[in-house]
Amino acid sequence: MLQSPKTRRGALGFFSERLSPLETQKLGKKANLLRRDIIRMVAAAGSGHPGGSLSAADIIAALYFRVLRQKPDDPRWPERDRFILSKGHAAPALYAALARSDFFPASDLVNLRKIDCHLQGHPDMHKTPGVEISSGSLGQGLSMSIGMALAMRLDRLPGHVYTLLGDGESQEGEVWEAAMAAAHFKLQNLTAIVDVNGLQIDGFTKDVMNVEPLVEKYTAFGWHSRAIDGHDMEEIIAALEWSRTIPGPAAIIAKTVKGKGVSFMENNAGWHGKAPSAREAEQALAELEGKKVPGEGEPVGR
Amino acid sequence: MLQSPKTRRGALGFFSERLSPLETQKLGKKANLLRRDIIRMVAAAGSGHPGGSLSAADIIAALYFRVLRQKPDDPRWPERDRFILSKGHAAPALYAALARSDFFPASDLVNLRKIDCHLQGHPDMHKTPGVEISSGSLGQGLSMSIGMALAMRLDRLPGHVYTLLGDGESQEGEVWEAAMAAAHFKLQNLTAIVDVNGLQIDGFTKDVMNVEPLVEKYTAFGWHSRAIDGHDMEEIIAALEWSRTIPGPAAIIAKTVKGKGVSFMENNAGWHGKAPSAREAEQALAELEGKKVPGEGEPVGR
Amino acid sequence: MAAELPKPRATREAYGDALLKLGGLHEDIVALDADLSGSTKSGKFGGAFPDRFFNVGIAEANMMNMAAGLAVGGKIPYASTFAVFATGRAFDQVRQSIAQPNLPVRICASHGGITVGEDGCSHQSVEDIGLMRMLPNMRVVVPADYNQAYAAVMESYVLPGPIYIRMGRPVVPPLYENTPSGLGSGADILRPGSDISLFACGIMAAKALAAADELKKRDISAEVVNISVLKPIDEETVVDSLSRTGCAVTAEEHSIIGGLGGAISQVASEHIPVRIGRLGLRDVFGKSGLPDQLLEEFHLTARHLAELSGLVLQSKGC
Amino acid sequence: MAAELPKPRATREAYGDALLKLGGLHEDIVALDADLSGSTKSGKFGGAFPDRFFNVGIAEANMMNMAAGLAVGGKIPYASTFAVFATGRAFDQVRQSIAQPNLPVRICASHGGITVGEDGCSHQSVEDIGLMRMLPNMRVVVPADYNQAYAAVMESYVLPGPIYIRMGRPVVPPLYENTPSGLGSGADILRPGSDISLFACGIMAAKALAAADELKKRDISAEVVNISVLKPIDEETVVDSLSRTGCAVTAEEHSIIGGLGGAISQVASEHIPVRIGRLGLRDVFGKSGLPDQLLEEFHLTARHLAELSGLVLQSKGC
Ligand SMILES: Cc1ncc(C[n+]2csc(CCOP(=O)(O)OP(=O)(O)O)c2C)c(N)n1
Ligand SMILES: Cc1ncc(C[n+]2csc(CCOP(=O)(O)OP(=O)(O)O)c2C)c(N)n1
Ligand SMILES: [Mg+2]
Ligand SMILES: [Mg+2]
Repeated sequence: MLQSPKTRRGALGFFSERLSPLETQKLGKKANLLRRDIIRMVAAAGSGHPGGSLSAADIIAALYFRVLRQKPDDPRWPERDRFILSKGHAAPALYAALARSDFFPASDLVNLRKIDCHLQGHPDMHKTPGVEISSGSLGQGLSMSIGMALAMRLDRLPGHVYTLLGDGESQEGEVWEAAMAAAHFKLQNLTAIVDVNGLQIDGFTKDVMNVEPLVEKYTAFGWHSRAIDGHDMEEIIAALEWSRTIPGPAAIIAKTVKGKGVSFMENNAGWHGKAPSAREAEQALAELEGKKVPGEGEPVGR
Repeated sequence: MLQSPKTRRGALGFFSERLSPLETQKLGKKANLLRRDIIRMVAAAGSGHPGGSLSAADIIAALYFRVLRQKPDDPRWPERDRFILSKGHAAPALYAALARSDFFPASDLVNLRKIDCHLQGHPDMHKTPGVEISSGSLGQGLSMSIGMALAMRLDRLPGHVYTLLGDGESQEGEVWEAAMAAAHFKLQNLTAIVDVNGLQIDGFTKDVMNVEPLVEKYTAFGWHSRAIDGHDMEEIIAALEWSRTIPGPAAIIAKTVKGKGVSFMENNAGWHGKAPSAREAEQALAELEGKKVPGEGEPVGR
Repeated sequence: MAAELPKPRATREAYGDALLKLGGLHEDIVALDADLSGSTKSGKFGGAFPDRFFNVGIAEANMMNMAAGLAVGGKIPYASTFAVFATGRAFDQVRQSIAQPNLPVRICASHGGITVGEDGCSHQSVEDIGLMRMLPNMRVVVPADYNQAYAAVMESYVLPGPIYIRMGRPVVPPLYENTPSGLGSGADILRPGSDISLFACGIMAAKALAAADELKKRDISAEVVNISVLKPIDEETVVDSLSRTGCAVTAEEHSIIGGLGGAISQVASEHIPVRIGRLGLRDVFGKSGLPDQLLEEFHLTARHLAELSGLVLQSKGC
Repeated sequence: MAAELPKPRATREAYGDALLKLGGLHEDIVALDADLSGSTKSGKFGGAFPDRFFNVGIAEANMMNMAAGLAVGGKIPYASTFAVFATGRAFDQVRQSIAQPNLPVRICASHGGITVGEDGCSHQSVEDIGLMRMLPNMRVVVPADYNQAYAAVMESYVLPGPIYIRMGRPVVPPLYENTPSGLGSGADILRPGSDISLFACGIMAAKALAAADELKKRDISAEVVNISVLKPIDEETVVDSLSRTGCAVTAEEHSIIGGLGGAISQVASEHIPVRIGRLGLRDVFGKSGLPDQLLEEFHLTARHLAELSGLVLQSKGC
């Protein structure tokens, strides 16, 4: 799956060489931090979506702590890369990444979903710094990403648009309208990442409404598309870099585990949209702490 | 493309052997009759959609005059096959086929689109005998066909559902929701036929919003799918028979010519939704008459 | 009556229970959901009658058209998802393939209104009643409690044409002691009065009773009418009430545009022009918060209803 | 004024012309269409500015969300298709991604109403105004003739937030001699009067003038108000007119539910309860026929407007 360091260079030449083991480890720690934030946030809120936030944590960590060129003190910097969370219910993962990138204080996180907190149940572009678009109604993010990518192309801006979708979300027809259009418009500055955790609300995606084979679907819709392990940081980074080198839209089909990192949440549809109790949160955090490098503090920002 | 007579037998065993040359010719004449009806109807109405009606004439003739088991005097006969015109603007082709199958008098045809005539601009299931569902808003027919096919399966009815879509229509995301669902529900009694005339309203489909490769798309969505020449009666019949033998939904990607049979309408987006003038209609009819076997009268019904 | 009342339950629970019951009674019932069968409670039917239950995944448009196709095929389809998606995501499908051909599809949506709570504005439906009211042939029903919701669903089986029934997420206090045999005309005078009519639907019906209590303390006699069928609305009962009271306030967990307030305003200005105050979302979207916080924030309380009633009464007859 | 008036033209032509003009003036304008650029006339812009024109094919949902994305990217997007699809097929997209985030997307739809003609009910939009009125932040505009439509489109460039402008298919007689500089408050008193207010929008504005002529013969003084901005509606002008006349009839090429009739009923019953008759589609779908036949069939003529006015006047003050 991994290509040689030379070909893995990003299209714009600013990617570093192949990830060093240290860098890989550092990103893994960031992902772990996001996971712990997610558990704390959702537990404090008493509602929310842990499963799909945890499955996306590695991908989002890779983006926010390695790939995306952004300026947290200038969230609307025109040259920035854009990240679009089409599966808006994974907002906790996004909010944690934004807070840990200094878009806003990490102390806000525990006010998730509370009345008058800017951290809405689903992302609101006008309330939370760093949120590029509002989402929550599934199936709309890729289409909006096309609009953004076209605007950037018209303005000759260098940024790249990365859009994260769910596998259940891929049942929405609008996703395929967008897939068709992105290929038709030859959008070189657009990458779709599908978080294939195999679950949606009502059960396993293959039982509810099978979306596979996704690689073949994207290929038939005119995309370059490849499958990765969505929890392998090297593969994630390599794929994100690869996608920038493609002369058209690129799809990364990331196999993940829903609830990843918390044993009792893993692969369990019941944890799609349910908050852990205080005791469950404690257990989850203990499990995640265990995975932390001993002695590591709680870093804030990059 | 053609298979041996043995394997071409329909799933339920009621298809006749390989088309004889005489039968092929007879069906060709029926298609020609539909084309002449279409021209007369649209010219009389002063508006309507000749291009996509003409491209579908051979497919619809094959269905109505050979494949569909229906009882014109009992349009709601439970055991019947269903034909769903998802691309509802091709209503003239459907109406002509229904009239020529004796669902209603052929003399009604010239009242197409006239106020108080049952022949609405787009098919209305409550107004016109033989029209199975109302359509006109593109992209909805395949989903409705799934519902019908499921109802028939629940009731153990033997009928088969044939649904005709446009290639432009295939840009609607709902078509892909339906494609995904039909495969998931393993609908053996459903066939989709795509009238790939390469044109939509604003121009060539490949320029406006490329839908190809359709065979690969349907395959990636879990269908059995094959391409045919949508004006070759033998290929059409063979494909329609083949589709009934498939243990799941089958897609027939029919390459056609928009406006087929009328030289000045062929391959011309301008004739998507425009009525010919009296003079143009005369020329069109003369061309179509020329293709008629000399001496043939105007047969009514099968 | 309060003492014997059953415990608070959500109207969506009634949907699940009634649908399960109906499924056992009628072979021709089928149900569909779009990956929310746990929330809408259609899953109860799905568990009992898996062959007649179709989960289409996250594809609301396809679901509505499949329901249409099933109806054409002789079935009585019950289709459910969240109200915001049932009405908005699939509006054209409902319009063209259900309402226009007048097919007996029952759209039983859950999570109407802002009491959806923490999920926020994207999931809070405050236009669904208005959207469905605009469709010819569509019957629009908003039950006020579990028992009424149960009755609405049971009754829906025998009614002709398409029906929209709006269910809610949170438990609501009971209003009807027993399960009524049906919704009748859809306009129940819960308490007669002479100074002002309070027309309410859904969770606001109970609050209207509480508001009437408050008003009574100020010697104002409020008539409380639970409008459970918003379309076709029982014009006679509405007009009669208005002719007795001479003014009204409407209350709904919905935009003040196009829903109950819109319906009553239209009836009044056509037949009996009197002053109408409309309580509801004042042309804004919802937000995240606890249901009760949101009801307070958006003024959907008995207190606000009583306040608005006072204002309307002041200008009555002006 | 009739003598100098320009020749009848369709409002959709004005869209094409104004958009072309705007495109030359402003680099940040982009336009989108869904395979109807010839009918909506957005193709004129597309021909002149191909780099800024995006035909998405038959995919209205994708178009609206792409427009949202372009707006987030700093563009001013104009998105067009038929009114029935612009509003109904993509309602959730418009709601969640345009109206809620308050983005400056201009939805300029053609083929509003039944004058679509022979295509029949599936293509005749009689709910679009109601649908768009339900959305917070959305400005809803229905121009009455070519000149007003041109002004509406030109003006839209500088206005904040999302806008829906409804254009029509057939040519309509001119109402405004010159192109106004903008729509102003969106409520133009075309003719003052004292007995009844006729509020009309779109093609019905001209018919309201004709109805006023007819009523004048019967010594009835009708005030004719062209409501071009249905949201936010100019409440002051409406209330002033009603306070002068004491009753009204509304006229629109739209359902009598939720559109202009709904808007005026709500204003009246809130501020100045008077009797309102509503002329429009009486909760039915359209059908195939010639535009003028359909206008007659569905009672959208000056004659019917005058008749209804007479009935409303009879019961005025009852
Ligand atoms: C249009 C729409 N329909 C339904 C929902 C309700 N909903 C929220 S999350 C979800 C399941 C999503 O599954 P998937 O995309 O696989 O997300 P993940 O597993 O990553 O959490 C559903 C149905 C929604 N938000 N939007
Ligand atoms: C949802 C929807 N959007 C737009 C239209 C308008 N429309 C009617 S026909 C047509 C083009 C259809 O092209 P295609 O499907 O290729 O049909 P064909 O070429 O066979 O006529 C369009 C855009 C419609 N009827 N429905
Ligand atoms: Mg998933
Ligand atoms: Mg075509």
